[in-house]
Amino acid sequence: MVRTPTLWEETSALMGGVAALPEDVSALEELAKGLPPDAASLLKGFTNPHYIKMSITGLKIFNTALTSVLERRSQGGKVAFYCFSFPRELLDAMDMAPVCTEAAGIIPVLALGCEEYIDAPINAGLPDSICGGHKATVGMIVEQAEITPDVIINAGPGSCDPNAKLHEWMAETWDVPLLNLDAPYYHDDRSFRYYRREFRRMVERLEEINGQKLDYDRLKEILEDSNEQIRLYWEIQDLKKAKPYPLSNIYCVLVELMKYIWSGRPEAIEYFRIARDTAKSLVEKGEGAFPNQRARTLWTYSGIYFDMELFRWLEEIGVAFVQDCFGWYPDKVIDTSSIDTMIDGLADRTLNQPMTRQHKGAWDGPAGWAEDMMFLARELDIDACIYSGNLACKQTWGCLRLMTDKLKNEMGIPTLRLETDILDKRVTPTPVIKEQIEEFVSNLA
Amino acid sequence: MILAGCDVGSLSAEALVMKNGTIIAAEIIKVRPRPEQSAADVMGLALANAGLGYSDIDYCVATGYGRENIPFANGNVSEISCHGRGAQWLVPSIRTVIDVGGQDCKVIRVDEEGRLQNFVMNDKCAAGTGRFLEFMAKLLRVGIEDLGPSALESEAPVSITNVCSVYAETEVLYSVYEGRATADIAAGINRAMAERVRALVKRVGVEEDVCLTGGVAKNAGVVKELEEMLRVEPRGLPIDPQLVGALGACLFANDQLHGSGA
Amino acid sequence: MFTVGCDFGALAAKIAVMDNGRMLSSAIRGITAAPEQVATDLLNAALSDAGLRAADVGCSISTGWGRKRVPFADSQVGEGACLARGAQWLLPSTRTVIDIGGQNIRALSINDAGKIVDSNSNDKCAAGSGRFLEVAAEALELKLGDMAAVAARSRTPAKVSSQCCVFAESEVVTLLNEGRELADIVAGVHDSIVRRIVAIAGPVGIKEDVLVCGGCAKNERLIQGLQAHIKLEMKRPEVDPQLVGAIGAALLAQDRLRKQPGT
Amino acid sequence: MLAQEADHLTTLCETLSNPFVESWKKEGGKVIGYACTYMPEEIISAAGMLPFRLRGTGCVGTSLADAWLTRIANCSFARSILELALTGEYDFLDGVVFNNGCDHTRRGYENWKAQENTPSFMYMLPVPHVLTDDGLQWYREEVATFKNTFEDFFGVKVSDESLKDAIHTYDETRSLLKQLYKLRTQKAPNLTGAETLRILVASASMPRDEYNRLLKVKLDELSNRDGISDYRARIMLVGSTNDDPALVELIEEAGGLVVADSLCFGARYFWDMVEETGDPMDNLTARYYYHVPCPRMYGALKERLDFLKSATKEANVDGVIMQAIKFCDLHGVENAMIERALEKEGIPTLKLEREYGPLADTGRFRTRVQAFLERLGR
Repeated sequence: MVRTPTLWEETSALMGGVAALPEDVSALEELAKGLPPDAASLLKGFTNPHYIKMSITGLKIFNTALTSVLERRSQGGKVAFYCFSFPRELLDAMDMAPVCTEAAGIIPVLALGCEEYIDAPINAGLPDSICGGHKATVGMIVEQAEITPDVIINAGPGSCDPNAKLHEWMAETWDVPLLNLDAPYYHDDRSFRYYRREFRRMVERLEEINGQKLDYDRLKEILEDSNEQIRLYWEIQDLKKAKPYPLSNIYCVLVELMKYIWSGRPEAIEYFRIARDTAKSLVEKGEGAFPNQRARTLWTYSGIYFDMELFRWLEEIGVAFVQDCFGWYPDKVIDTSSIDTMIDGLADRTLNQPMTRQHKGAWDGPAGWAEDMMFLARELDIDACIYSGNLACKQTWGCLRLMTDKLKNEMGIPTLRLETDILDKRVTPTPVIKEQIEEFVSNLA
Repeated sequence: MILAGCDVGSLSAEALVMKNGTIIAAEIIKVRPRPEQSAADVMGLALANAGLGYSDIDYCVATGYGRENIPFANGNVSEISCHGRGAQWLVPSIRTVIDVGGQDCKVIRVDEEGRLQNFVMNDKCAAGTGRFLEFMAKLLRVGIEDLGPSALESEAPVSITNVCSVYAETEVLYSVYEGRATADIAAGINRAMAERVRALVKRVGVEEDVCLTGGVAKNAGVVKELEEMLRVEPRGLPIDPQLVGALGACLFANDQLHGSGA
Repeated sequence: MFTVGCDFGALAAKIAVMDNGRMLSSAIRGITAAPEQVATDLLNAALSDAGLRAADVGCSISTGWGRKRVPFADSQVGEGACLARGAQWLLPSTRTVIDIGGQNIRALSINDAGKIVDSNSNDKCAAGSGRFLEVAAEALELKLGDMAAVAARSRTPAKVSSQCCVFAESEVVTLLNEGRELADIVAGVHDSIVRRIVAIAGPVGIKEDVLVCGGCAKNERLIQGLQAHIKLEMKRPEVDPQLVGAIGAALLAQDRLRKQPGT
Repeated sequence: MLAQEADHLTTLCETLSNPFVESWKKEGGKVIGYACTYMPEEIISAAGMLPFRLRGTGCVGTSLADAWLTRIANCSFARSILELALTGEYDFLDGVVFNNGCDHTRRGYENWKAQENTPSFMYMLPVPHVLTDDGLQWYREEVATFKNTFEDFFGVKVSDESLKDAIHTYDETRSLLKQLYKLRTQKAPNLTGAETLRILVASASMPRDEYNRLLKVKLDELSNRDGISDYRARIMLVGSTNDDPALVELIEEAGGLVVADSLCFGARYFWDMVEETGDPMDNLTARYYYHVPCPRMYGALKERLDFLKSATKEANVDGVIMQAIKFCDLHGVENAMIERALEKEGIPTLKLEREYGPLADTGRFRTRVQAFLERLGR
């Protein structure tokens, strides 16, 4: 018997109004007024007037992505849970019902708050130092078995202990296969060859579980779409260099969401296209996405998601959220000429996913955290870094001093250290975060 | 036969004396800096009350933080077992005991004979303990026991977001300065407290009947919040809930005197 | 050109009245009423000490936890900037500021120009702040002011892990149970605070000169402990160390007046 | 005389360095620190150097380390080791080899490496996180690379013969330690869990030939000793790494005799033998790769649970205490899974979060252990 996926449906129902929204800020604000505080503040993050079209396109995906998984399942698709750092296009090509483990909880949290669910994993005996990115998902599972997977994929164990361990816990809870792709410590040819073999084995296992072979024509079709998305992504990365900053801060947040839950699908491509067009026309006019810009910031971890309004607020105080580590996808266009090039291309892409890429090996190694952040800081002409300080992230906290010293000493870029749970507003509430950012930014001058 | 239980916690110390299975005297005091002082003071009072002396005690069990340092005790048992045992003896249908003490919060599951089945105890910090309430009550210049009744009048509890007691203190302080009604602040405190307790309760789960012990059980506001959050109706106890640990110790004294039990 | 700086902290409010790089008067008060009231009283006290009227003040800047609640402030500035400005004025060679307040610890690294290049503070947990000392003093039935002197008598300080201010009490009680000397326990409490401060200050890169300020800078034992751990001299301002932020705010007010033509 | 010498085995854990290390150094010997049970010590030993397992012993606070590994997110054991490195306590090391065992140790290594004064040889030997043939091959290559780098750096050559000798010596240790473990699982064990830990810590802190010699003496002495029968319950201790006997003593003072464990300073360290016929590098790497897995090996829960369950049976365990150092998610999550599996089989468990060594809050730990023993009805 399938239980009602209440949280996802609740989210979808609550946010249902976005489906019919015109591309108009006041309509969005009007809709927000009628919603409970969490959902309202979520919508308010999307109110940059230049980007209202992009915002609404993104919101619609936000609202329907999870429930569409249920539809896919009802058509017989096997449910595959995957850690966010995975190219979901593969699962689409296999007609599976792909669920990003992190997004499965994050989306309801953003709309509904869900503190009860965030606390539930601790009640299930898990340590409270696990990541907010998983707490709500696990909570839903424990409390109401929202949806159960047929298989769980983790493409980068070793880049984050709590993450890998949580996926192991979930596989054990439901007694379903856990496919770990071992991401090696290095970032060289040998590693990529090793990882490609890992990836192939995973594809074979997925085919077994799914009861059918991967349809390569379908994969080709999907990857060609996905390639289009990558091209747009790079075009936008280039536009980001413009001053004043031509994108809305919400762009980066949605990039992650698109990648996690909708990558390669027409709506996502549409999202990137609108973003590109809007940014391009602003750059041509020499305008910024918001006025009085005073700092271009690189978020060396991720943004803070429990209150999306924060991103709009940053615009109001003139702070550009130019880039974060979790939105950094150094993806290459995949050669779709043969089965092998596609599978290898996907494997290579997976090893370059955020977090896996930066944290599987040494902090200062090739494609390590330091190299990537220094590159982005230089490339995007960054004034200051903000570390959102997700308390669960032992990896980054464990080399934060090294990282901030390097940015400070080698590039003269200061870093603000926040201590938060990026998904639990109770840990460090928004006003405290705002105060710290405000002070930090005012000291930059 | 005279049995005694002595519970020395971080905020208060309790002594309870039983004669042939009946409670004949009980006392509660605020702790002194050293547990042996607290124990001597509170047991002295209880014995005087019962018209007895130390030599009359056949067996005494100590419990609580200072349990290992009570010179006149014959044995010691953890406060976790004592609260479970004591509460279940008082109300035989009790299976879950929520004990909120001075700096610990424990959720204790017992079987039909009061034997410990499972438990959890807070470990991170003092959030969700009696000390939290004490800190807050002090700021409001009311007794801990008054936090309950005053809160019941509130219609708009203030929200307390900080988990750290010290920061929560500042939040409360400012609510006071802002002229928020004491009832609203007290209600906010009770709610914050209950939320922290609930988080712990969920870890072992609730089997009914449930009761609350420890000083916080006397705070009607917290009890009411917990009732709503957990959707259970805690059973009232026929004695002061702060005495349950000492009572449990007395019951273990009986076991130990007869060579059985913990 | 008279200016006022008001540092409205969580537990105490501080004010300084300055005249062209000279401090005319100052005042410190615990917060026991509505912030607006406390701030106004404080201003009146400081002004009357300096023989001034409110109208004489060219610019007032507030800072600190409750800075938005200071009614007479012309503008508000973050604590870090005020501490840096104040520290640099009091001791121009300052490169690191360590501020140990009632519930907050903050460390700043500043460059030759007085600009903040790095800062760090305790956000989520008040362990290691002045409050920790207070709770321990209460549990030991000692006066806060006597703590450093008691600690000075210790030869083998006890180990106190200081996970939480509130648990400080139980740790202290446990140590008493174990029969440890009072002086050793008090010394242990100090040491644990020192370790916490060092851990918060460390990430900014501690360089000389180091200026320690905030209420706890008055505690000799803490200063000695910091010196022993950091192995650098800990300097203290010649004024009350609680005033550094307020002085900095008043100086920033002065800077602001100077920038405005015609004043 | 010999018996007195053998007492070293139970006291070496109390200090970081020890007379054996000191005289080794005095004779011009080199000492190489290592951090994890995925490091094949035999290679170091075969090169004529002394492998020394990194510990936090003697650390009284972590203020210097906390500026690198933070106390709000990082493990106190890793912080303690870093503190000892920062305060110069590890200056006696000529080299250090880490594995990417967990997030905390990895970063601990990197922070150590970034300091001005470090041992001249600092090496990271990464281990795959899954157990596959391909992974074994990768690990085999990594160990070979380590061996070459190590040989080049120190100008030594580790021949197959010397490696075989070292493997033989280490296998002897392993079988001796298994005998020791047997003594502890008896109905009336000849030694406490704290003593066992002390003896195990010594193995990783002194020359191995000497250790084996003393361990035989110790085994002799222990088997002639009266068994312990005045305990309240038989406990198995699992979870985060621990080199501090005080943790076990806390449990044993409360009356819970620790008769089994699956710790990495414990059974997991010596349980599996190295095959002695065939290519020594193949044998060595296969053993270190496939030994009773640490929770950092994802997808190997079954292997770990099997080991645990059979250990509880063999030692006739009344209850299992699962501890995790704060922020140790590997063991924290693992413990949640173990709890579920064991309670299902009717084995009572106690889950504890703790800090390492000097940072521990013993009073609260003790209360919970005592209540657990009371729960066991003992």
